[in-house]
Formats: sequence, structure tokens, C-alpha cells
Amino acid sequence: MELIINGESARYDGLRTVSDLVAALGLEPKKLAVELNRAIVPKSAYGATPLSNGDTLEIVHFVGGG
Amino acid sequence: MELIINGESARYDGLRTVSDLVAALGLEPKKLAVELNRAIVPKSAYGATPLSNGDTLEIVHFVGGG
Amino acid sequence: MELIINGESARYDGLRTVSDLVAALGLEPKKLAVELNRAIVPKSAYGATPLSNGDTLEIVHFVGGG
Amino acid sequence: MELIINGESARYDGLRTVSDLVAALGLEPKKLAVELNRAIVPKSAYGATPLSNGDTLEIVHFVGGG
Amino acid sequence: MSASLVIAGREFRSRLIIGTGKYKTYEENARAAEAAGAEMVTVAVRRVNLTDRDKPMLVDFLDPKKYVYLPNTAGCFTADDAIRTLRLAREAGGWSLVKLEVLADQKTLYPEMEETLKAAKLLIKDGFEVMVYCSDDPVYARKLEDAGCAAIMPLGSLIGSGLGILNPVNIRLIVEQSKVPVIVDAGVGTASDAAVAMELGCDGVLMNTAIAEAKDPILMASAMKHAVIAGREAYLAGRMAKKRYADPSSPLAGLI
Amino acid sequence: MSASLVIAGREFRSRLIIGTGKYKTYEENARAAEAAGAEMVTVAVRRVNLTDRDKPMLVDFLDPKKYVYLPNTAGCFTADDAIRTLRLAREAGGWSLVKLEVLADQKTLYPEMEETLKAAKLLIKDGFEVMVYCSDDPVYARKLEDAGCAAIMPLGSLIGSGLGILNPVNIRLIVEQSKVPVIVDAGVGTASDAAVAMELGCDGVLMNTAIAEAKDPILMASAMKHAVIAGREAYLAGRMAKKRYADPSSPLAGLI
Amino acid sequence: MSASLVIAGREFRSRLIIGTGKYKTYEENARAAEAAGAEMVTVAVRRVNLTDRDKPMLVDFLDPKKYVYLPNTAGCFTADDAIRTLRLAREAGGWSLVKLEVLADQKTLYPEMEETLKAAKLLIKDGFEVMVYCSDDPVYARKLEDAGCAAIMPLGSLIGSGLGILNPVNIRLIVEQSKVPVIVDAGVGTASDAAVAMELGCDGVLMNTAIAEAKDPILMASAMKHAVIAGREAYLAGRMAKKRYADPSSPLAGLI
Amino acid sequence: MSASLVIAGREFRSRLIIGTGKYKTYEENARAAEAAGAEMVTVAVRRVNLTDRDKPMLVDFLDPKKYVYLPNTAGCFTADDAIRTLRLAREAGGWSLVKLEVLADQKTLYPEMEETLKAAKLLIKDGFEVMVYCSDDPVYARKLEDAGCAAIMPLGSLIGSGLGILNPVNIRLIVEQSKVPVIVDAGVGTASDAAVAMELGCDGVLMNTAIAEAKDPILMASAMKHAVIAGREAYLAGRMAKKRYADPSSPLAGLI
Repeated sequence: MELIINGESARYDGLRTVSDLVAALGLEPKKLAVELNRAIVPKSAYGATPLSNGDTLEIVHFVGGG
Repeated sequence: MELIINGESARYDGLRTVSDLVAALGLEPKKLAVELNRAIVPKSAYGATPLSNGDTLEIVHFVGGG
Repeated sequence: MELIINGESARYDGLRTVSDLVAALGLEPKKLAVELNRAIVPKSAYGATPLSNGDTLEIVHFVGGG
Repeated sequence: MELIINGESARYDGLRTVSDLVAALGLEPKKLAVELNRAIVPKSAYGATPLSNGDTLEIVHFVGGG
Repeated sequence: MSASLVIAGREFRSRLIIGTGKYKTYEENARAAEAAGAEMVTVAVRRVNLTDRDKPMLVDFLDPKKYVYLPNTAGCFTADDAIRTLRLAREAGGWSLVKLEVLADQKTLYPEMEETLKAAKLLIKDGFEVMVYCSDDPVYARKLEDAGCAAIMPLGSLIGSGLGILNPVNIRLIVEQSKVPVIVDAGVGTASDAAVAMELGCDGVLMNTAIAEAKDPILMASAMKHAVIAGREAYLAGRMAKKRYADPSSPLAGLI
Repeated sequence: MSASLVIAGREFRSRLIIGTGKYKTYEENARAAEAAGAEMVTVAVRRVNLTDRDKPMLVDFLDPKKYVYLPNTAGCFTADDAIRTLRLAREAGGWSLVKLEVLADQKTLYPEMEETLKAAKLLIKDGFEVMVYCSDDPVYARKLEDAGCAAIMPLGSLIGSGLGILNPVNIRLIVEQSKVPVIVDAGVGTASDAAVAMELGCDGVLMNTAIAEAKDPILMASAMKHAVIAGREAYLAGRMAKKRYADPSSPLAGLI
Repeated sequence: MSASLVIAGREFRSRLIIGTGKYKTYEENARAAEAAGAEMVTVAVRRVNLTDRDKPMLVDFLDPKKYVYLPNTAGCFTADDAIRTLRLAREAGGWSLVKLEVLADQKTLYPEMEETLKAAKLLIKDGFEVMVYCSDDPVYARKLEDAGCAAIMPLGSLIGSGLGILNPVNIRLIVEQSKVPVIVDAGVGTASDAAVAMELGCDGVLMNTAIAEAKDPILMASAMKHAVIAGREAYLAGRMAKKRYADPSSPLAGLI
Repeated sequence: MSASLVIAGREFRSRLIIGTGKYKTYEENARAAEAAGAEMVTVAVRRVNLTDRDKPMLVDFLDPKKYVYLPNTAGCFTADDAIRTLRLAREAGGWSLVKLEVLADQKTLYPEMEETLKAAKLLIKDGFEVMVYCSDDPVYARKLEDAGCAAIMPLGSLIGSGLGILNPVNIRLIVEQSKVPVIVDAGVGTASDAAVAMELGCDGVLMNTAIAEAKDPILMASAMKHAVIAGREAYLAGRMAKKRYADPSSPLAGLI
């Protein structure tokens, strides 16, 4: 399936939910925030939030800044 | 007839128009601006602008200011 | 005997030395400095320094100052 | 004759006085000041002031300065 | 010398605009305007005094044919009041070049920028040429220029405070970005303050209290005339670089 | 307007004295002096160049009949050098009004006050009228005046630094105590600096680099002329008081 | 000593908030935070780097349990971007105390006050506790406080400029009128700047570049800790009056 | 952290020296010294009061074993008076580290530099270790150091004026040239002034009025302790460069 994550488009297969994606990317959920098609996905809902072809996601975290 | 001019209410008799009023007050029209019931009265229209009982007028001019 | 101490002239009787004077004035020698006729008298020499009529003394100590 | 003028030593022949020197150098007397062996020579005395071998002279004028 | 100042198509040789408030008499005011070499003066719009008709009149001392009258909205705390005041001013004077100021409170007389921008847009739509008193916020200055204001007039410091140009960096930023004239309005206390404003590249200075409350207003008016010219010429001339140590002015060569 | 400046019995309408160093050409220098309205210029005393006789001469561009030449001792680091230099200057020029400066070191060109006072006393005894470059130490300024100096000339900041008037309090103290003219010498960088010096009550300003090293020296010279007048008039006019809050310039009465 | 700083019900002993940008490493950043005695640090919200997963993580150096993370919206030029960023921040961090900044342009990073106020209102409605970066316009500061902001954070000068507190009068006016904490954000360049901000009565100071770009950031962080305490205590202690002349500290009586 | 301050071989951890004049009571004075973390205090030498023997004594509140007493010559207007006073001080206290000040007049208390240098030379010949109050003239500062003074103590501004560091350039020049400690003496009015002095590279600050005349002297003493540390550390840390425009603290990369 085609996903646009943080502005980069790529194929991701065998993923059903945001949980699957976060796991596949090897990310630590509790330090993240995920936006799916402009709507924030609460951490509690990762497992229940399906992904479909063409979805656009933003996955962000905290970095140093002034 | 009762007129409220510059916040002061008073009786003015034998006046039909703004021209009459300006003349009665002994004012020099070309240095003034007149507002009748919140609408500006052009100098050219003083003669054609009737006054009626209870009208509110503002008559202003330029003074020193910063 | 007449002595001028710190600008004030007064009679002091039965005094032979600076030691006698310091004692008579009830002062604590180790916190003082004494000048006799414009010459400093070392603490060690108080006992050996005679006073004579008309001597001028300055007796100073430390006070608060900027 | 050997003269040291403005720090430079050179031979000058057929000169008897400061006047001769100033003329020989093609200088305009009234814009100058001349010092001979550390003593100022008044303009009026140029003609009467002989030069001798080894004399040291300073010849100065006004230049731009702050 | 520096070219003339152009505001809304009008050309001025003088870069000093003065107010007409706080003078002991209109006569002193007129002499100060003369000494300042001013070509434009700000004026207020107020009710005609119907009880005492013999009060001296501004126009009898400062001839509107000689001085461009710039009606202001001093005392207005809302866009509506300011617009109403300027419409009356236009009717009274017959011209559309005005000074807009919408103030936030009596204590600071600081500009209320939201209302000021709102009023500026409405006045410009209504055909006014708006010279606008504003804060030294360069972003708002840009909005006012984009809205079509004829001149941007940031405060140097609070009206009547005489504290000078408190934030030269913001004034400099406004000057760098503006295509219309930038005129420091309010805050100048003495001549060097006016020179500093002009050295930052401002196109002019507007002041009232600094002249009117000087011990000798006429002489201070002349001082300000010279200060504005001095600052303008220094800006155009391009100042020397600052140095950490000394640099001799006389040649080192040729010392005896 | 402000009365004229009197130094050692000589009267000057201009309160701006300029140097004649660092200009690209004597011709530019002359045009700057003209634009500055200067009546007095400082000059240095240097050896005649015997090898190249065709070098342009200062006197051919700045006529000593038009400008009072003020010989200085720039480059002198001892009282003896300064005195020797000024004796030559007197012989060359034929007048006794001079500017004394005895410097401490090449890096700061700061005045060497002990040597300066010593030289001043000897020169005055020898009949010179001494305008003296000095630090802003008010005590030494008093000593120099007591010694009979014709003018006290404290630095605003280091020669050629353009840092302006660093210590206005000391300059003010010197002005308050002095009976002879006080002229800020050195440190002025732009027009407002000169205005500030005059607003402190100084009788004049002496500058060189601020004009000579401006991008346009002629225009800066004019700026300085106006700045000195502006500052002088502002000082005489008496500035308004500073306020912590605002103070309206337009009447509160008669608002619609 | 001075009581603690309370922001949105949270209590802080330290009045110094530091940024976490521009450090050579997160490790240096952590040591600076330690030396500064900071209890709150600003952080940015950025995309996870999916290609390089081994990059050091902020949270591994500055423990969110030890330091209150204050997510900011640096880089946002519209209210919408800022709101979207802070909603993500709330989801990532799980808390609602945030620093709002909506900037006008890349060159000045000056706050866009209209958008800032708009964003503040929406965020507060959405349950955020908003510490707001703003201009030193006291009128807008009042609007932001009226809108319910938890802290008013005016700039001292442009972000990263190190020019200090350019307009102490406006900062003073904001302090005098505010009931919520006033924290100078941006502009501090060295320790005395921070002391000046606190002496004006500010409740705290937020800085990043002054520490991160010092030659020795750790030592500068300690300097800033002391400067903020010094300025706070001086404000509370009430400074001596300034005098035009001298006033001896030692008694005149009893001189020999 | 910054190493300790060494004066004439004595080592001090504190860089803040305080005076003991103008306090309401010696008891308040002692608490201020405690809060300031001072290790050295200046004291005056005055006649013992022979009529009223029950007056409180300085030594009973500030233990000379705990605080190094630095006898000063406040009130002396000639070298002779100062020398006579310090000889008495040495006899009274038994130590030779002293603070020399020879003043010019009661109104400004400005240092009389000629007399000061003369007295310094005589005192050093007589075995004293002289910390010398002086003007900010870098040339005289050099002479005093060459004469063997143990510390150079230029004024920031007039004694008791609280006007701060009026001429940072001269203080900087003195710091750059001195091998002995440079301690700003007089002029500090509030904490940021002390920080500024230290940021210029001074080795310490001496003050009296700024603490004694604060509304809360004890709290101000603590403020000054922190300010001196802050300024010292900032000087050692090396401040960021000033910039004309903004410079973001958060990364531009990774924005959503």
C-alpha cells in the first residue's frame, strides 16, 4: 500500500493499522504524535485506526529548539 | 424649537434651515463642519437642510492640537 | 596638666604617661592609635611615653565608612 | 659644507647664511620656520645668521592635521 | 542637499511637522512654526464654543494657505470616533490628507493597533490620504503600508514623554522595509533626539511638546529645524565606522 | 540667536572647529570647511619635503586669511616636544593661539595629563594662548583653567574612534565649573553626537575624522554645522522635562 | 528571598527558562540546563527522522520528569500551523502548557500579533495553557492577558540578536499592568541583560542563544542563573536613588 | 569556576568589597556583609568619642578576624592628610593593606590624581600595600600600577551617585593594560551595574551606597553577590556576538 509519511511517499505492505506502522518503523509510541490525514490519532487508538492506500501521515516528536 | 447643539439643549425660534442657524449663531460657514443627527451636512446644502424640533447637531472647527 | 585631645583642651591631673591617659579615659588600647604632637606612639611605647603640659594628642579608631 | 637638514645630511656649497640656504632650496620664507641647532631663527635674522659645517637645521611648515 | 519629502503626491522642503497644542498663545505657536520652518501643522477638531465667541481662532494665526493643516484624531479611542472626526475635518477643511491616531488608554496614549488598522482601511476606502500614528512594530507598519497609508508614523516613545527614540532597531527595520515616508511621531524631547531619528533614515519628524514645553519654544523650534537637517544630511552622508581604539588625524611622517 | 564664541579675545560666529587631516585632497578639505561654516581649522607642523617640492600646499587651498590656523601638537608625547613644535608654529605662522595636545601612547592617543599641564604652564608663561586637549577629568580641567588656558577641550571619546560622548556627566561637570570656553575635542562620530555635546552646554566642538571619513565629507560637514547650531540652541532654549507616562498635546475639552 | 514563580498553577523555584536549540550536542545542552538551574526548557516539534534512526534523542539527555518540557511553535508563520503543531505536541507529551509563537517573517522573526492573538484565543478555548511570545506593545500584552494567556513573554530584542532589552519603558508598562507572569523572551545577550530584565520587575527570563552560543555555554548558563537571581533580588530590594553629584559614604565628623 | 581574587598576596573567594558607612545600624551592616558574602570591608579612621563612651563599636559587629578591614582615607583632600590617616590606621589595626583616596572637592568627591599619585608613592615607600581609588584615566591608572599599587580602583561614576559605569571604554582599557587587580570603586547603583563592571573584565567591585541606601539593604547585598558572580562568569564564558537581524533557535528542518 502507498503511504505518504512526513512528506515522503513509499510502499508499505502487510500493515493494517497505525500500530502496525509504528511497530514496522521501529518507533517508540509513547514519545510520538501521529497525524493521519490531518487528524490526530490518540495513542490509545493506534490499534483501532486502519490505514488505507494513499493515506498521508505525520509522525512527530520533540527535538531541541528555542 | 428645541435643538441639542454640541451637547447643549436650548430653544431656537424662527429658524428653518441650517443656514438660518449658522447665521443666528454668528458663525463663519467656511471654517466649520456641521453634523445633523449624525450625518454630515455639506456646506452647499445648509440652505436646503431643514431643522426640526429635537434635532441634534455638532458644529466643529479646527483648534490647536498635537 | 593641660592637654589638647582630639581638638578639645582640658585639665588632666596625676597622669605621667600615655598609658596613664588611655587608662584614665577607660579606652581599650589594642583598638586605638595615638598620635602625640603629630608623632605616632606605638602601643608598645605607651608606658614609656611621658606627657607634659600643653601636649596635643589624637586618639583614633575605626568607624564605619565607605 | 656638510649640513643636516630635516634629519638628512648633505653637502651644500657656496652658502653663507640661512637666507642663502632658503633661497638655494627654493623655499618661500614667509611660510616657514627654521630651527638652527635647536634654536629658532627669526625670519628677520635669516640674512644675519651664518651657517657652518655640521650645523643641524629643521625647516618646517603647516600641513593638514587634526 | 537632500531632495524634498513627498507625501501623497505633495512635496515639502521641510521634514519637520509640528503640532499646535500646548502653546501659551496661538501667537507664540505661529512664531514657533515660523522658526521651525514647518510647512505642515497638526490640528485638532473640536466643538465650536457657542458661549464665548471672542476666543482667538487658530486660522487667524496660522494661515491654512501657508501651512498644510493636518487634522488629527487625538482623543479618539475607537475606529468609529476617529472616522467620524476625520469626516468632519474633511468637511471643515476641504482636504483629505489626515493624521489618524486611535489610542488605547489615557495613561499611555499608546496606539491601539487593531483599531488603527481597521480605521485606516475604512478611511482609505473613503478616499482619505492617511498618515498613521502607530507603534514601532515593523509587522503592523507593513500592514498599514499594504493597506495604502500615505505615511507610517511610529512613536519614538510615549506622546509627551520626551524620552527620545527608545527602540532604534525597530525604527531602522521600519525604514528598511517601507516605500512610503516614515516619520517619527511622538517622543522627541530635545534636538539630538530628532537628529537620531533622522540618522536612522526616517523621512521626517513630527513633534509638539518638545517645542511647546521648552523654556523658549521659539528658539527650540529653530533648534529642531537644524537638528532634522543635520540628521538627514548625516544619514545621506554616511557616517564613519566606529573604532575600538584611537586613530590619529595628523600625519605621522615629517615629525621633527 | 546664541551669541558668538569668544576665545582669547577673538570672536567666532561658528562653534564648529574642524581638522585638516585624512581628507582625500586639500581641495575636498577646503570644500568641507566651506560647508561646515568653519572659521578655525587645526593644522599640523611638519618638515618641509625637500625632495618633492611640487606637493600641494595646505595654504594654497585653505587661505590663512579666511581661516584661523590653529597649530596643534599631534604626535607629541612629551611636554618638550610639544613646546618646541609650537614655538616653530608661532614662528611659521606669526600668531600665538595654539592647540596643545601631549599624548600618552600611540594606541589610545589619550592625553598625558601631567605633561599636558606642565606644557600648558610653560607655554602660557612664554606668551602663548593655549587651547588644551585633555581628558574629561573635571579636576584637571580646573587646573588647566587656573593655569590660564584659553579653552578647555576634553575628549568625548578616543581620537578617531567615533564613539561619541561617553561620559556626559564629566563633560557637564566641566561645563558647570568653567569660565573659559569648553570645546569637545575628539570622539564625535555623527551629527547627533555633536548635538549632544552642545546640549550639555559646551561652547563648541572640534572634529576631524567624523567629517573626513564620512562617505560624503562635504555633506557631513554641512550636517555638523547644523548639528552644532541645533545643540547650542536646544541648550539655550531649555528642554522639556522627561515624563514616565504620556501627556496629550490636544485639548480634552470640546470632543464630539 | 523572592517567592517562587507560579505559571498556570505550577510552581517554579527557578525564574530562568532555557531553550534547547543550537547546542553542539544534547549532552552539552543537558549540562547547561543543570548549570542554569532551569526547571523548564522549550522544545520544538519536528518530524521523526525515518531514514536515520540512530540520531540522539532529546529525551535521553533532558529527562521530561526532571524538566518541564515547554513545546514551542518556532517556525510557524500562521495561527493554523501553530495550533496544529501544539495539538501534536499535546498528544506527544501529554500536557497542555505550551509556548505559542506566530512569526511574521524569517528575517526578523518578529511576532505576528494579529495571528498570535487569534491563535491564543483558539488554543485557550481548546484547553491549552498558553505562554505567549509577543511584541513589547503593552496594548496587545493586555489583550493576550484578557484572552486568558498564562504568561506574557515580550521580546527584549530580536530572537538570537543578543541586543538586550531595547525598550525598558514598554517592558515596565507591561509589568505594571499584568496580573500573570511577565517573562522576557528573546534578546538577552549576556548576564547584565538578564539582570536588567528582572530589575524592571519581570517574573522571569527565557533565553537560548545567549547560552548556547557563548564560548563556554556551561559557564554562561551559571552566569545567567546568578544574573536572574541578582536582578530579581535588586528589584525586590528597591534600588537607591540616582544623584547628580557625589554623596560621601564615610562620616564627616571626627576627622583628625 | 573563576579562580579566586589575589590582592597583595592575599587570596579572596569573594570579588565584592563593601563599605561600612550609611547603614541604619552596625547590626544591619553586619547582616548585609553576611548576605554579600564579603571578605573585605572598608572602614574609616575617626577620633574616639571621649564624651559618649557607650556608642556601639564597629569591631563588635564586624569581627576583624572574619573580615579584612580596609582602612580608607575618605575625607582627605591632600596627600599629607591621607598619609597621616593611614599611618594611624596601620598603628590601630596592625596591618598595611589600605585604600587610598585623595579627593578634590566636597561636591564631586572626584579623585585628585596628582595628589593621589604622590601619596601612593610615599605610602608604598613606607611599606604600605595600596589599593587606590582613581579616575578612569587609563594613563594615570598605568602610573599608579608602575608606582607599585596593589589594586587599581577606578570610579564607575561619582561616589554615592548610583549612575553606574559611565565610561565602559576607559574601564576596558584599564583592564586590558593592568597586571594588578582592577576593582570598580564607586558609582554602582543596582545589580546590573555590578554585572556590567565585571563583564568588562574587572576583578572586583567595591560599593557602599548601593547596598546601604536600598530599601532592603540585606536583600540588595545578596543581589550584589549574585551580580558580581554573574558578571564574572559571563566575562569568562565569552558572550555571543550581537546581530543586526534575527537568528532562529529551533531547527528549520523537519517542520510539518
